[in-house]
Amino acid sequence: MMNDVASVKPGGYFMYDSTKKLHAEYIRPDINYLGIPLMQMCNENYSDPRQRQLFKNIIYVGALSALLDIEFNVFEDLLAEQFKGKEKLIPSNIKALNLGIDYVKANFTYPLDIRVERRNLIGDSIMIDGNSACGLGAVYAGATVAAWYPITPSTSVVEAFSSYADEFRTDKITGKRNVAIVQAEDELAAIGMVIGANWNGARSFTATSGPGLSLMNEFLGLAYFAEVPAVLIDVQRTGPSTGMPTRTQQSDILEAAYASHGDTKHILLFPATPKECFDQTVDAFDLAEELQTPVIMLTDLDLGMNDHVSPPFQWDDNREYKRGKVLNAEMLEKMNRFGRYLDVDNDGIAYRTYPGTHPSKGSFFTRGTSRDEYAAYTEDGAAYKRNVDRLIKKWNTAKNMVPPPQLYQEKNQHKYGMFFFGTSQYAAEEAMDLLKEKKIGVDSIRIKAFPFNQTVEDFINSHEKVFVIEQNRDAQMKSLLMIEMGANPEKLISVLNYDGMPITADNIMNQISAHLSSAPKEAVAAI
Amino acid sequence: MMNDVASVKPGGYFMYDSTKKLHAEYIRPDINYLGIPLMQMCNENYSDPRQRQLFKNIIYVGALSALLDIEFNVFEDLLAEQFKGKEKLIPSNIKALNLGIDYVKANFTYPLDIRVERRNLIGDSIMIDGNSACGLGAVYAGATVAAWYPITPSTSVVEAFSSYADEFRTDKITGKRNVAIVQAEDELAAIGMVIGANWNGARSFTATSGPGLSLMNEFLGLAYFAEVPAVLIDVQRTGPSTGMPTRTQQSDILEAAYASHGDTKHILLFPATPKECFDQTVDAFDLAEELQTPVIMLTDLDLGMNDHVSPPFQWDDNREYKRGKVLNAEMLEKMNRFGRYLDVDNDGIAYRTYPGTHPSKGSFFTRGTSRDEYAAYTEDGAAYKRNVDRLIKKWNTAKNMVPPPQLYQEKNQHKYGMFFFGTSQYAAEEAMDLLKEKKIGVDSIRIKAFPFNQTVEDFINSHEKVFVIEQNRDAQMKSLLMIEMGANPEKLISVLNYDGMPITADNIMNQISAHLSSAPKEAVAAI
Amino acid sequence: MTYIRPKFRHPELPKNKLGYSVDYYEGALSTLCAGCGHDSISAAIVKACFEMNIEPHRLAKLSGIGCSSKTPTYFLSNSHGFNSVHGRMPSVATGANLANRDLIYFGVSGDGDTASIGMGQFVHAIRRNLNMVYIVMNNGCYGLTKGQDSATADQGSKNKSGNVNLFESIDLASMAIELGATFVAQSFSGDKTQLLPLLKAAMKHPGFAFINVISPCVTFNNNVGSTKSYDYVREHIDATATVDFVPEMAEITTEYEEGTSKKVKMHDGSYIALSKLAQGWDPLNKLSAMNAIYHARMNSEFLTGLLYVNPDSQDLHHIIQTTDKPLNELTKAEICPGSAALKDINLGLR
Amino acid sequence: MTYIRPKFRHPELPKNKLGYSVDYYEGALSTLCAGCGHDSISAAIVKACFEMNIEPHRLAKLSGIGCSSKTPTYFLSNSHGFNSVHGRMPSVATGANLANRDLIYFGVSGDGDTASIGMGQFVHAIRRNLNMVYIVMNNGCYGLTKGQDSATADQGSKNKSGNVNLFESIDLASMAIELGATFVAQSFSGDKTQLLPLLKAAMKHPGFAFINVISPCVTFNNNVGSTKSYDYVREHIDATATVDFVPEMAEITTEYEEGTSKKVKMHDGSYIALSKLAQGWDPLNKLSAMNAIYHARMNSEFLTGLLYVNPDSQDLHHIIQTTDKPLNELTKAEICPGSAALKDINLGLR
Ligand SMILES: Cc1ncc(C[n+]2csc(CCOP(=O)(O)OP(=O)(O)O)c2C)c(N)n1
Ligand SMILES: Cc1ncc(C[n+]2csc(CCOP(=O)(O)OP(=O)(O)O)c2C)c(N)n1
Ligand code: SF4
Ligand code: SF4
Ligand SMILES: [Mg+2]
Ligand SMILES: [Mg+2]
Repeated sequence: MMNDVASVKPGGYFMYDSTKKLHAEYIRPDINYLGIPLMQMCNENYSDPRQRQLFKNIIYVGALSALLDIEFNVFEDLLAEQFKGKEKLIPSNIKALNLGIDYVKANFTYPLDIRVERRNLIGDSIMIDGNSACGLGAVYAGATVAAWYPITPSTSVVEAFSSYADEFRTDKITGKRNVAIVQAEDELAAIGMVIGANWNGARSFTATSGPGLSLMNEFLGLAYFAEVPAVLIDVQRTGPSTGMPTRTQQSDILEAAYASHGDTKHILLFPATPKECFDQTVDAFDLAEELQTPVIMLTDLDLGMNDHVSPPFQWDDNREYKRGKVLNAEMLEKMNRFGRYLDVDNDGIAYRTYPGTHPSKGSFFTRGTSRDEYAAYTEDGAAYKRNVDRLIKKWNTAKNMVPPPQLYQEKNQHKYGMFFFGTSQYAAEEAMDLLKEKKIGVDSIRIKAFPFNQTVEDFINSHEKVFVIEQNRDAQMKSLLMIEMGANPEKLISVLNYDGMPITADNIMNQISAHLSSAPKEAVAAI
Repeated sequence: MMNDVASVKPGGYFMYDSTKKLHAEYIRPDINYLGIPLMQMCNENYSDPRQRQLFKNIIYVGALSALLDIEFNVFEDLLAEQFKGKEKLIPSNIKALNLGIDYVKANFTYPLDIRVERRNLIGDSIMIDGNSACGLGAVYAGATVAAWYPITPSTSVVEAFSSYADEFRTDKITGKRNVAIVQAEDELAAIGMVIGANWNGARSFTATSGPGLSLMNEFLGLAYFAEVPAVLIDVQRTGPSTGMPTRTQQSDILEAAYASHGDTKHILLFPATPKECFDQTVDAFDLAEELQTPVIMLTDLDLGMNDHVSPPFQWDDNREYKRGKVLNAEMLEKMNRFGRYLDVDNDGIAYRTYPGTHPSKGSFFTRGTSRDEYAAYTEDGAAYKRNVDRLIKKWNTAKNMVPPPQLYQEKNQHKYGMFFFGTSQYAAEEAMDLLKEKKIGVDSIRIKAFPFNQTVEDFINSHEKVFVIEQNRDAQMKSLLMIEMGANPEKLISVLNYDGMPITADNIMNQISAHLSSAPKEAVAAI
Repeated sequence: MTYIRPKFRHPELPKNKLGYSVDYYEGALSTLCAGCGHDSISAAIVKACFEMNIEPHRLAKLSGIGCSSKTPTYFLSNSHGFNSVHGRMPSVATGANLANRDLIYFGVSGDGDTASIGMGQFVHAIRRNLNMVYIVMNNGCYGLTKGQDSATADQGSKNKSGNVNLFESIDLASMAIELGATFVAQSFSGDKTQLLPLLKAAMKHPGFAFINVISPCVTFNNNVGSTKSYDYVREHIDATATVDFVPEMAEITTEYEEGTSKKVKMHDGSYIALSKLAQGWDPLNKLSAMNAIYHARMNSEFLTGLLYVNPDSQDLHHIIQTTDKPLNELTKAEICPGSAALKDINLGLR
Repeated sequence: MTYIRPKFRHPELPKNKLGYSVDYYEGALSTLCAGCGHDSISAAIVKACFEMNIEPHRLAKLSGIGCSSKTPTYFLSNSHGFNSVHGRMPSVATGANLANRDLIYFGVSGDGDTASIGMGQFVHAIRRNLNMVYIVMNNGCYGLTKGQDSATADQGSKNKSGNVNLFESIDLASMAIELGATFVAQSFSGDKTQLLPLLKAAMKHPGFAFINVISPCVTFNNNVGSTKSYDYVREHIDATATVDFVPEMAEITTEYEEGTSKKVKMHDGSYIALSKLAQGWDPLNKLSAMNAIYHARMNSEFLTGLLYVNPDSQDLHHIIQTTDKPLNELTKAEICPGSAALKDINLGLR
């Protein structure tokens, strides 16, 4: 509780259960206290211990609503939604709400000077959670096969995909669907199905969270090495292990980037808003097929499960799906000898064929073992090396295909840079304003993908220090910057938050200004 | 074949199948050619196509033996060993050998000036493969539970453990064993069993290779976060995916170091010789129990499966097993309140208890979810943070517990350093001599463990450039140096080999001298 | 959050032979939904351990992930617990058991945890005849992740979102028998009278004792369409056999009439008495058990009781001939061959 | 290394209806040990595809890892192949099948690949009634990793190192039947007469067609102690039923006398004729199949033939109601809702 008290801004309010008297140590002179005897009210009104526990929260919400002047019918709507099919539970909840409201009315001057008001300031913006946006994106991307295994907080991705498919992919008369959705027996099977479907020419994806990603390691290595497209949406939660499944974090970055043993690396996408979830899901399928490799989208619990205000979705009807280098029967017919792993175009990307295309040309063996350019098994070191070197060439090709970063200034002009990605955007943008107020000038970049391109490299190079904002303990994104671009670690100052809550602007601002005031000025200048 | 011809040293010999005439492009004036019509001989002597293929190799070996003057009974012994139980196959093999020998005798001046001779120059050294050494080490370490799933090239680790256990852990009268060895249904189960056994106070380990390591990711994260000891021997082979199962590589480093989602990292050991396999296996159990975390030993196919000359094994009978901070009934009895995750000693390592210790004290719940100091489930961000910060403290404690690196000089004195680990030692030590001949002075360090300690940091800091020798494509060890020590990437020059064959001294020497002659001298000096 | 149950209880609660009252066997206050079948099973476990005079610290409770897998927190707070990862409890239990054969291993799993992600480990724990109790709290759905169908959901039943399950369900009991399990029972969370003796018998069984307990999820699987709902099961339950566990130390005659009951001698000398409510029932005969399950299934009935037991069961330690002393108690002297032996080994490798 | 088979063969080889001779169905020269049972099965597959006039490119061959899983290289070189990872072929096959329901999916696995690491995926492919042929080349050992016992190794049999297998073996066929598989057959690699019609019937079966083929490993499992060795099987084989597959297009009466044979109508209109060599045999009855397997097992006999078939089998696509057109052929117009629909969605989210 000490932390709670400490976190109140001067002049703010601290609401607490006044059943027991507040210890003196919790009293701050600069804040207002609102005591409500929650426990006592529960004990008076309910006999069952479980009910006492449950309704405490509801009474609290009721009290809050009176204090902040929230419209009562908002709660009624919410309750009706929550208890659909169990309507008999609604009245008891309404009663609890009213207990809270009545207490406030009887004991405080209400509402407070801070209010919650219905406004209309967001123009044509929409409110939606990132998972639904991913699901919808997959529909627009033309995904036809989804395989998944339930896990918080990713479950609603495929559930959204499925309900949009009910609407847009189901023949109203026959009930037949232009889509196949399978709840797999586990995540190993889910990613296996995705690989099988993509191998066979269908756009296919899965969604999971950390533990599922860990289980997919072996298969992801196969897809990388055998060069089979796959789309995977990882909605990150607080790790390690089962961690805090209902809290957010950005801590699957290293695991995703280098999933699987051996020299393996994967394309990553980092959406920040529901609109980007939608757009990048579509991009992910294009990239996976063009690059013939897995693409992992890293969203997080905060973005995935919570509603966010977002620009409306857009779709260009002229946009064609980029299916990559796939030979059809006609092309094969004209060819002399098909080499599945020949680097014909000198970009590291070879041509593939779908099973069933041509009676006598284009068949090949897909495998996780080493092979020559014609897909024949080999243990020849030179052939092996040609193959994995080509994969690096493909990786370099990818750098200019993935979504470029967003720069917040036309020209980098300050000594310091701020680097962030994903949902840190919300806090980082706010922090820019706070820093400006403090007269700390920073340039900013938000990356949307891995591998990094030249713009990212230029950004790092043109600043003395770059604050790398991430929501994990181990500075995983900073690791990628060093590994992949050889960025000098001394330049990269980590701004971290990893307690399971989304990072805040204050936090960013404080960490940055603390660093700047503590760093010996001379040392900085000398770099 | 072009590569084969190119790889012959001037003055060397090139032996080939002369059934067809050698193309002109393969002819080098500076080497000797030995043509033997292998195919033709096979066709003349065998009718079955499979036999023709199989015996070609044996004829070749026969020819070689005559040319190099290898004692014939060495082959007889080998054949007898190979075909134990199938003795009827021996004569046909002997016949094939003789075909080769006779051809040489009839057509060449033999033996050549290069010979294979029985010598006795290795003193009390022994010849053994690394896997057997690991298996024996596990016996001496007091491992009592082994769970594994067969995979090349790690299979013989547990097989060796098992046969040593037949000898040393089996009651000669009852046949009962002081050990439990289970062939699991897969690698997920194998590591699960290891975790269960260690949780319950038995020293337990598994051995696997890349694909198995990938499958173990989820469980390794659990062991890290729930703080359960585990020992895992990963005998690396050429990846990614199934890769080249019969070729060597050092490419599971990143996967092992950060196995599992979330902020997870693991202790790694890098043995270079069979003796180190033995010693480090024992160390691994001590470290795992003292640090209550997984310890992954990274050997490789070359070390694991091939016989190597090694110093003899040694055991100090006074060496006690370091079982770490485990409370027994007596200690618990004296305690007030037991807190499984309390950092009592301020080293990040908390006290644990085994199930069954005390009737009313010391029980706790082991879990992959977040918890407080008393092992109770919590979603409190502050408690979560305290816990994962303690894990970092433990990590720092580990730095001074793992085997320190080996320095090849008393004082670092040169501008350049050479950094290597594992089986690169053989080639690297040879390369030191070659470089000395070329008057290129380098200091050298061989690391044996991750995380790195101060000596490693000092080594990097005291050199202008450090050549990091590794047997993988992506410079994975260099990545660890940057991530964990903030080493400046510009300083770290990769010397890589990843074609599946062990790296050679020539290769190292060439890469280093090429770099030094190409690097602009001024730039180097300016650093 | 885990609620701490108020510690002070009625001081005159009856005590068992060890001098513990039943509350000594309880756990933290459950955070499951009110009415969840899983809580009833936890209560039965508490009672069974109390009545069997089990030292809580000599029992280890293990689970995977799911609402069901949370329950070990809600019973036996004096036992060590291990809440592992989803579907992988059997392997952790195997390792634990190998390390110390002297504890009782009590595994709790869910139908998702066992029949989907955990299928492979379940099958192989059976094959090894691991000495443990393995309970599946079977609600035909994924409670924790909000109600998706599991592989044991009956074909044709509806889940919360109103979707009909299209796949044939996996019958864990008949599968276990087919795979050679040595103790297979079924029950219903609401039927404590039956559950209690089954739990006791399972804990005494020297091998893999599997109990598949239908345990309705009140939140996601209590709609009319679901055959795992409370009302449905209550109506369609078909108790073919009641079990009466009789520890040898205090043998009592069964309550059932001669001719309707069958005694099975357990490995440790105790008896299980089965009353044959179904025709042609032989708990020692695999095929008759399978037949009975099939026929019940065809009539949409759920067969409960001890379906099959192999009284000659030999557990994993017997099979691989582990020494009698728990491996985690062996001393260095017992397991380290020492320097002299190593010298010989070195000699052999010259 | 893969040997390329010399391409030119006898020009007068008989041709099938498509104009292909049998060599068109062959693959690369096998690198398996001479005499390996797996090669015989490959040969039978080549013959079956030739005789059934299959367009090789309309068939996809999938496998896991193992000697058995290498065999797809050794047949049908004009088919696409996918050698996936160990034990996970079923999921890859599921995805492939979902993407294009019009190809034939031919899966090859080993007993290690299926009964150990692949158990979960095997069970769930059965449960989904995936339309594929699933062959286990069953040698009771891990051939590729040099002869460790697999989970189908018979209890009491010896492996190469002379160790006796201590665990009960998993009977994949009876397990598959128990789990609701719609086509379950067993055979022996050395018995091409029986294997051929079984393969044909399996390829015609609209659902999961499982064939468990005993296939001796000459290198690691041909010692006297092993019940999977060639000699042992030859002596103990008990062919309860021979199958004669009769495609409807050219119906011929079976060679077997009335009364000893039973015709089963397949979903696509073709028939399987079973001659009842075993007493009381009913291939449509699960329980009788299970009984027969049990009894044979008790007599250490291996029951071969088509053990069980469900003529009403409906595959995964039927269950989840996928559209008839292969999903991988759907065009943007058929699957992308377009910008107008998106505007409506946006409106709904204000
Ligand atoms: C690897 C992994 N995948 C998915 C999950 C998410 N998850 C948690 S519990 C559960 C299913 C629970 O179902 P069941 O075992 O039947 O337990 P119940 O909640 O119904 O009692 C799932 C899918 C997880 N924790 N780990
Ligand atoms: C994840 C993983 N674990 C282990 C292996 C090693 N491995 C390859 S094949 C095989 C078993 C093969 O046995 P089976 O499936 O019976 O095939 P067989 O060789 O007997 O035909 C094993 C364990 C692997 N390739 N991948
Ligand atoms: S969701 Fe269902 S299974 Fe989970 S606690 Fe609630 S009632 Fe029980
Ligand atoms: S090892 Fe056995 S299974 Fe493998 S190819 Fe040889 S005979 Fe066949
Ligand atoms: Mg359930
Ligand atoms: Mg096999």
